[in-house]
Amino acid sequence: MINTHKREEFDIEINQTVGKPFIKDAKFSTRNVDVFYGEKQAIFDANIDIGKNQIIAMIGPSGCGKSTFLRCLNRMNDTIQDCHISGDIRLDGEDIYQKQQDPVLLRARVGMVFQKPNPFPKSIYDNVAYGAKLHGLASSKIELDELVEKSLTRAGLFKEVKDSLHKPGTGLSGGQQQRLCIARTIAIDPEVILMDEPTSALDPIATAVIEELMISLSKKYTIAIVTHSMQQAARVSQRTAYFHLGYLVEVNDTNTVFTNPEHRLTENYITGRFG
Amino acid sequence: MINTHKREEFDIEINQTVGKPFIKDAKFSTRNVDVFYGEKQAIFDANIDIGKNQIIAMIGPSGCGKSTFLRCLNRMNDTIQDCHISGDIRLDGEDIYQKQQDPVLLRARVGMVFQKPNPFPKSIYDNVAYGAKLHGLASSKIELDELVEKSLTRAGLFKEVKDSLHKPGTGLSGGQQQRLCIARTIAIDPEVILMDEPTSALDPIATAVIEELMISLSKKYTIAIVTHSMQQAARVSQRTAYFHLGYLVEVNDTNTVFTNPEHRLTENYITGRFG
Amino acid sequence: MSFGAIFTALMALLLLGYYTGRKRSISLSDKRNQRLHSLPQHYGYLIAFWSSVPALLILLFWSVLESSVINSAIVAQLPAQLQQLSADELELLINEIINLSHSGVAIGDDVKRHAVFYYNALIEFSDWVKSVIVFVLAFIGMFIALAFVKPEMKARNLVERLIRWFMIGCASIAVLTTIGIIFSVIFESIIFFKAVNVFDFLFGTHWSPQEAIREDQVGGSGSFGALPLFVGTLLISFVALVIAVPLGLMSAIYLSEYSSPRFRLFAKPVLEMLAGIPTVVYGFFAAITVAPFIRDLGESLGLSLSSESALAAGIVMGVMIIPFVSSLSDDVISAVPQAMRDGSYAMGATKSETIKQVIIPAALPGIVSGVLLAASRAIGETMIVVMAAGLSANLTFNPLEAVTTVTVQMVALLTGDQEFDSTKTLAAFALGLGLFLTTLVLNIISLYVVRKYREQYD
Amino acid sequence: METQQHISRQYNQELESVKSKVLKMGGMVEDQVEKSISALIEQNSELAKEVAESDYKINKIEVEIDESCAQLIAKRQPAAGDLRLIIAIIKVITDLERIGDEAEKIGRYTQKLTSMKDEVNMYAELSRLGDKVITILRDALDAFARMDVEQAIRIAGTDRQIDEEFERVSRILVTHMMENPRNIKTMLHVIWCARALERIGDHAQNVCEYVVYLVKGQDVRHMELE
Amino acid sequence: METQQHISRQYNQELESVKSKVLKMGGMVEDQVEKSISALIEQNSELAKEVAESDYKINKIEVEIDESCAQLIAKRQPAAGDLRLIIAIIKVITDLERIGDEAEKIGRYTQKLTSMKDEVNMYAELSRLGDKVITILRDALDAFARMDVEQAIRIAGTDRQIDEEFERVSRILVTHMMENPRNIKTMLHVIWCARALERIGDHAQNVCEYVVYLVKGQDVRHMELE
Amino acid sequence: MISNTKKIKNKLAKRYAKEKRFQIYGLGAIVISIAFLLSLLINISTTGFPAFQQTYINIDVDIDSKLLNLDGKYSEQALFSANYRKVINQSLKTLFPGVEDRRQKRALRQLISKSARYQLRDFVMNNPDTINTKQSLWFLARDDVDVFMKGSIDRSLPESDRRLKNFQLVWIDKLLTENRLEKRFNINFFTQGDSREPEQAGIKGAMIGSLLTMLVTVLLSFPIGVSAAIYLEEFAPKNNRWVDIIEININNLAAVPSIVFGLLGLAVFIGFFGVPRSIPLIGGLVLTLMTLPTIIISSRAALKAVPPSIREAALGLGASRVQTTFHHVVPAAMPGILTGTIIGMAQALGETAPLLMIGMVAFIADVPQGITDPSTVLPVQIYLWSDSPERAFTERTSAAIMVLLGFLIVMNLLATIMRRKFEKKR
Ligand SMILES: Nc1ncnc2c1ncn2[C@@H]1O[C@H](COP(=O)(O)OP(=O)(O)OP(=O)(O)O)[C@@H](O)[C@H]1O
Ligand SMILES: Nc1ncnc2c1ncn2[C@@H]1O[C@H](COP(=O)(O)OP(=O)(O)OP(=O)(O)O)[C@@H](O)[C@H]1O
Ligand SMILES: [Mg+2]
Ligand SMILES: [Mg+2]
Ligand SMILES: O=P([O-])([O-])[O-]
Repeated sequence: MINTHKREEFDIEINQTVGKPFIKDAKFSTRNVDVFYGEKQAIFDANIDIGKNQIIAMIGPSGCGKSTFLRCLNRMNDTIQDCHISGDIRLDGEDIYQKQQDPVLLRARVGMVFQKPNPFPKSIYDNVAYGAKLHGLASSKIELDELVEKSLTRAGLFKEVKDSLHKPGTGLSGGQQQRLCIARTIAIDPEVILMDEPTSALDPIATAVIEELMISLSKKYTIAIVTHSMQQAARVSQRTAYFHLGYLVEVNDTNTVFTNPEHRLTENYITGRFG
Repeated sequence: MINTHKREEFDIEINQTVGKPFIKDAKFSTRNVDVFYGEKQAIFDANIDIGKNQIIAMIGPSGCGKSTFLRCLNRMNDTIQDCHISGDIRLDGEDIYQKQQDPVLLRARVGMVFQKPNPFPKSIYDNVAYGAKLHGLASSKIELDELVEKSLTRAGLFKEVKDSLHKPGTGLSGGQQQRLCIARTIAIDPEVILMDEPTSALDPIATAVIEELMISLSKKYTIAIVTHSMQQAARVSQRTAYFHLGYLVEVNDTNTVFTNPEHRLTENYITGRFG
Repeated sequence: MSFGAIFTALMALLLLGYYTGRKRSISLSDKRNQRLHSLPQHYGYLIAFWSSVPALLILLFWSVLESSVINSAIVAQLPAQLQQLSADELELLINEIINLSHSGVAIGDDVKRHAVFYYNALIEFSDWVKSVIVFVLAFIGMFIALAFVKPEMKARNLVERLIRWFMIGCASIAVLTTIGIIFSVIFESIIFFKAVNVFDFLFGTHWSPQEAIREDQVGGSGSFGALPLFVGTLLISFVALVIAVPLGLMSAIYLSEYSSPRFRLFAKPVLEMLAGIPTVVYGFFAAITVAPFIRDLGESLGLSLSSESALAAGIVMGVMIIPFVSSLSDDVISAVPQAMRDGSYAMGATKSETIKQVIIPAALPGIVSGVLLAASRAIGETMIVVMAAGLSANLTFNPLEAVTTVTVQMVALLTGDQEFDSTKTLAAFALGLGLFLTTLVLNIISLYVVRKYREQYD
Repeated sequence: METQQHISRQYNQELESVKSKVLKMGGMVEDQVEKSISALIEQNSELAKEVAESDYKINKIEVEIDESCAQLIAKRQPAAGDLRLIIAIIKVITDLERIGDEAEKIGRYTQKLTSMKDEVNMYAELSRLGDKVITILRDALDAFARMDVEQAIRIAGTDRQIDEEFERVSRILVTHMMENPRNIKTMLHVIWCARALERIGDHAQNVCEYVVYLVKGQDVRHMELE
Repeated sequence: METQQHISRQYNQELESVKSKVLKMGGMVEDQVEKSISALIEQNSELAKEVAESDYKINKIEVEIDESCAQLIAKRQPAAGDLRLIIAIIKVITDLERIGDEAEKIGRYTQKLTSMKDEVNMYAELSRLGDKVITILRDALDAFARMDVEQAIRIAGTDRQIDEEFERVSRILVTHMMENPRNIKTMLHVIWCARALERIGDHAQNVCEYVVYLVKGQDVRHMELE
Repeated sequence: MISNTKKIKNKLAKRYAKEKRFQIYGLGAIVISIAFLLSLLINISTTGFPAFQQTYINIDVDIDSKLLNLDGKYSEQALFSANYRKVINQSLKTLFPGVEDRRQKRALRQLISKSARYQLRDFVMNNPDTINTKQSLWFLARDDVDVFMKGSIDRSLPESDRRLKNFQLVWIDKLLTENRLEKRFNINFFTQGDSREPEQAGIKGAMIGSLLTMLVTVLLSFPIGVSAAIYLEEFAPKNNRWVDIIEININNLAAVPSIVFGLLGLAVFIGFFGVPRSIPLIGGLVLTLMTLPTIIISSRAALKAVPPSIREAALGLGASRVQTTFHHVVPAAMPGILTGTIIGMAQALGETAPLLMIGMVAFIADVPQGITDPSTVLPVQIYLWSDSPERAFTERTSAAIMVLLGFLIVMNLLATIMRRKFEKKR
């Protein structure tokens, strides 16, 4: 079935990912990952490594499976009824889909930031402290205060909100909310941060601020972002992965992808030609 | 009050619109238009001409009053409770805010296409025929059929839907829906089409199709579009107006605005600098 | 002509008006070669309106007033000694006359026969005048309106103005209702409070409208201390809430967060059925099954329970209001955006942590308003307590004892064959006022609470 | 790369129009160079004048193309192949303009030469150089039009022949100068022309290099092409 | 124009880094030109060799800057001033690279000249030309660095002086050649050097024109600057 | 310092245990609620089912014209007022000869329903040629016999605690052995009005009363409620004093106890306008006022749920406010409006308290013919019967409840179907 699919739809074969999908010193590595929603296959045989302290961007036309793939990485797909995953996804060499793996623990290690900023309807402080309280990371109020301040500072938000820590987080502007969500995520000190179109609900100014933040966070964290804006991918990421109808077509250095992609489908997408 | 406002916020004075706000042979011309929402002034002294069979793009940061201004042109602001407009807006030299002007008739002459495609929950046919029925434009079923076909064809949608004219319009894809909305608007043969961010809910491919359509429609209609995408403004329009905090800062040929704007605020916005 | 016939004729006129209006507008537009301002049917609607509605209103007005005018006319021509009769007797007499007239049988004494004759004449005359006025008005309306039809006439705007006034009228009925409620309870209550001191009523601990305790009590035949009733009401409502809130809330949580879609598909309508069951059914169930069951249960535990304990009524009422809590909570919980859940799961929270710490706080305003709604239901609920709670006004906080409630007493006082203005009847209105005010206050509190929470997190 | 159309027809058209303008410019430049060489060899002062006075057209079209490229970048956010095309165009037209300048120079020197009336039968010697230069220029433009990397690489290699030819011509000219010191000034003009021809060859080589960059995405300037 | 910062600090940095690379390239080119001139005038074959062999660095930095510009366009969708800056940079560095080439040429000819050992005391004559060229180049780069249109226009005007000086030098050289036909070959090398210096002046003028385009958005190439 | 991961791991088991408990509480709540509902339904239906059957007694009747006091005149008038009681008593006597004791005689007569004579009358009037013949006829049994036949009277109880005495049991046994006792489908239950005699009591009167009341309610409340909702949602100016007052009123009325509406009806319609008590017109008016807030609020919610983009689209095409509303907004909101209306109607159908206030609680045996005839309604009938001590009334109460619930279920199904249909059309 897959073969005919390839023939008919692409003219070009997508036998395997072109470019440099594999690297040394990978944080995440996925091998032969297939994802199904019920009968429907959303991801076909994805093989890719995600490097430590790097930003990798995932781009591709709508519905090509970027979000699906991203959500495999912290098992957020578990919450979807009929979503099945096969293949091998390893975080630091450890299979995250094995029986003993606890998704709660995994998600504490692999944080996620969503498309629309979704602060909890609590105070700014409580938003950031939420994860720490949940996991019992801070043993005292002072420790917690410190953690909150540190996280907010690292998310570049502390200055703006330090006088209103106990005001509701929902009262912030969109960009501030998104930074609050990032602060909340880094408060539990994850190793990886996944971001699914984190700026598509934001205006250009807020977007620029978040992009800066991503770049500075990438010194400490491994970041994978899904974005619809090719320019954003070009701006923030070191590596870029191009998805097409569920296939991982090309993974390459961002500079290469944007000036000289290897695969014709990538080129077509990047230059705005008919897919 | 206005003066202090200018001093404090801009460093630069916005005394009057720079560039070429006025042209000969204008379809619309506005003079000294102020718009208030209750106490709050949203548009300050806007003076601009909109040329016949041209596309004019309105750009500017969020909340600068683009939509407000656009909606003044077909009195859609009438539906907002506490919105007051002063100044002079003329369509073909006729004051559209004078007492005798019926907003319903005005809106038949000045059509509008919205940000989110909003087809009626009716069949495709009925969507397009609605306006004609409303204004009694077709005297027979045959005439109506012709009108529907002509409008759909002109909106570049007929081929795609000719076999499903009686299926619901809401079943179409986003881009098709937006073209349906355009078809619906041109079915009543307006003189001007206003578009408020008509592609911001669409994916890039659908966007490109709509942009093509706008350009081809501009041969027959006068089009004013509000867009957040500077590139879109650059692509489709002949003239561009830049709004800033309610002021109409610059109106100029699009090529000029995007390569060599006159006002520093325009330049800052176009190049992504701090406003 | 009878009412029905006139009405039918008017409806026919309405249709006629529509078609002529439509036609005339089209032909005028053709003749003058002028575009119509509005669509032809708008002209049709307009003519249809003027040719029937004013006439219809007159007809209704006439019909409502007709009987009282005629009755007083009949009374006026009765012999003087008959006019001296009491109002009730007069009414009986008039009814008899009307019945005689309808039956068409000429029996009875001279006076009555005369009256019947007079009555028939009046009716005939009234019918005749009514028909003439109505039809003249209808035709005048139609022709004047037709004369106004011109292509440039803003028919649509006029029609729309009419529609708008009709809708304003409909919306205003709510205000009339409230005014009606207030007026219907306030006057009677004022009379009642003239007889019974307000403080005695509010804080008196003894309620027995049947017998007089003090000889010198003015106008009354019993004592009207309503405190036990209000306490009883609150006691039963409290029991009900104790049952309904945890069950309803937990059900809502389970249904919206945990259950499989199939279970939900089955369980949700079943729970909602609880709200659809008429209260009289609950009352019956409480009286026939639950109360004896609880009494037996109590006896087997060595407690002596009345078979009309507050507990039985409260439990059944609690079950009844479960859906108010669960349905509203379910709605607000489902309305909490998925993004919120995703946010929490992505932080490594378990489901129950997410629910307890994120979803419930987010949904709290809605839940609170659901609970308050349920509470006001409980307080105003009548049939369950009428059937399952007793009539004995005990001032107690013990749910195992029999208590009575405001609504029970209202029913008891008003369903007998008392005279309309006896103190007992009036007491019911005073209780109604108290009930109305209590729920009003509860309502205001709920609005306030909801608004306060909303302001904080939205 | 050209088989697939842009989703935006407008974009396609704009790109095509720029490309065709570049080809038109190439044609004009080629024409100028041919004319200047025949004017030089045939000592046709009319033609020389025409060449010298037509250069403004090439300048104009260069500015025009630059403008269009700027517009394209501003409007369309070109990436990958499209971006390389635009950058290559911006670069190529500088070279083409310079070629035009060189042709103009030849025209001017030819005008001077015809007015000098010195009998310096050197022009025949130049004709071989001229032929070679025209060939390489034509081939380079051809490679650009067809985006033909193979040909571009091949052509770029032939520039060395031109340099050698120039060396040969200039040696001959030096000998002539030594022999007829009175004609030195005239000869110098001839040498300037030869020099200009050699420069045209260099610029043609640059065009070829941009073709490689355009298609392969590799910048091969200042490297040995192989 | 430079007072306001981009919202994206990264973008700012990238633009700044390209600009500073261009300035660095300018510095390198200036250095090369200076060195080549002193090598020529002082007949310093060491220095000449150094110049001839350092050109590759300039070539390398040109390719680098081109690459960065392509990246910037792909990533940032520059518009208005930023776009003009990038286009100007793409254009300017071609000129700078050519200047480097000319310097290299001077270096090579100087090497040859020193090996010829012909006594042609012409170098002093060249020093005035050299000074002028260095001044105009330095000023042009300065105008570019400071985006100073006034200065750019003024400098572009001084190119005519260089052309005159070149005319003067070449007349002198022709006279010399006529006087010493044996030295013609050497003289020709000197003349090539002078010619190279003159071209450097032309390129410097181009740089000035781009500064005007950059700041004013007007393309003033091939027009009389005023 | 321990690493984050380890810290988190240590706490996990406890957190999962909490999770499990929470889930169990939730499921428990549902199970309890459903169990209550089931016990209610089962209880009602087990008590109510027997009411759909009725015991009949077979007697050989000697239709003797003399006993009938006919004097040979067989006119209708005469047949109507003939003495059928005597005939039946005589026939009973022949069936059980030897019952002499007056007390026992009375007990014997009480085996059979008081209505037997009317049954016989109807039979004779329809078949006048049967006079002076012997006919074997089936008559309604008394409720006690009926109850006994359905097994609800325990023979083993001491006689004093029983409704049926020993000798009555003997007779019944005799009748049984002679096959003179039979249970049949209780058609009377659906074709008769209320009665003091349980075996005769039916719900037709209450059903028609309910129907008429609902008719009045729906005809008034639907147009008024929907118009009001449309006005408030689509047309009402914001920041208008009058509109604010209307809104506050509606919200408040929604929570006013239903019994208060009864007071309103009592004071205004009956007290002030002097309309007669107990008629469906008043019931309908009161229920209209009571359901209006429900309909208005749910209709407003449905209207509010119509995306504003639809309105903008229509306005942008040059439709007026009214056209926009009636062409697009109302059709789109129709499913919600209809469901709201039906729910309101269901509420009204089950409503009792306010109707008690306006006198619909009176005993009315006749089936109402129009909206101005005195009548009762189903829930009130249920209330009335539930107050009656006879075991047979308890049975009938449950049966009436089953009928009422049946109507409610049908209405809810209707709501669901309508909503589906509308949604498909969209
Ligand atoms: N819960 C789901 N059930 C069934 N199919 C799904 C589900 N979620 C996604 N899909 C399908 O899987 C495919 C990939 O979806 P996914 O959301 O990953 O795409 P995406 O690349 O993120 O698109 P977008 O850019 O629009 O977010 C799509 O075809 C989509 O229709
Ligand atoms: N209905 C309203 N009532 C009060 N203020 C309003 C209303 N609509 C808009 N405004 C205010 O008027 C100003 C201009 O709004 P407008 O919607 O015209 O901006 P815009 O340029 O279209 O922004 P965007 O790009 O976000 O659509 C904003 O400050 C906004 O807050
Ligand atoms: Mg996605
Ligand atoms: Mg807007
Ligand atoms: O065009 P050039 O100055 O390099 O000869």
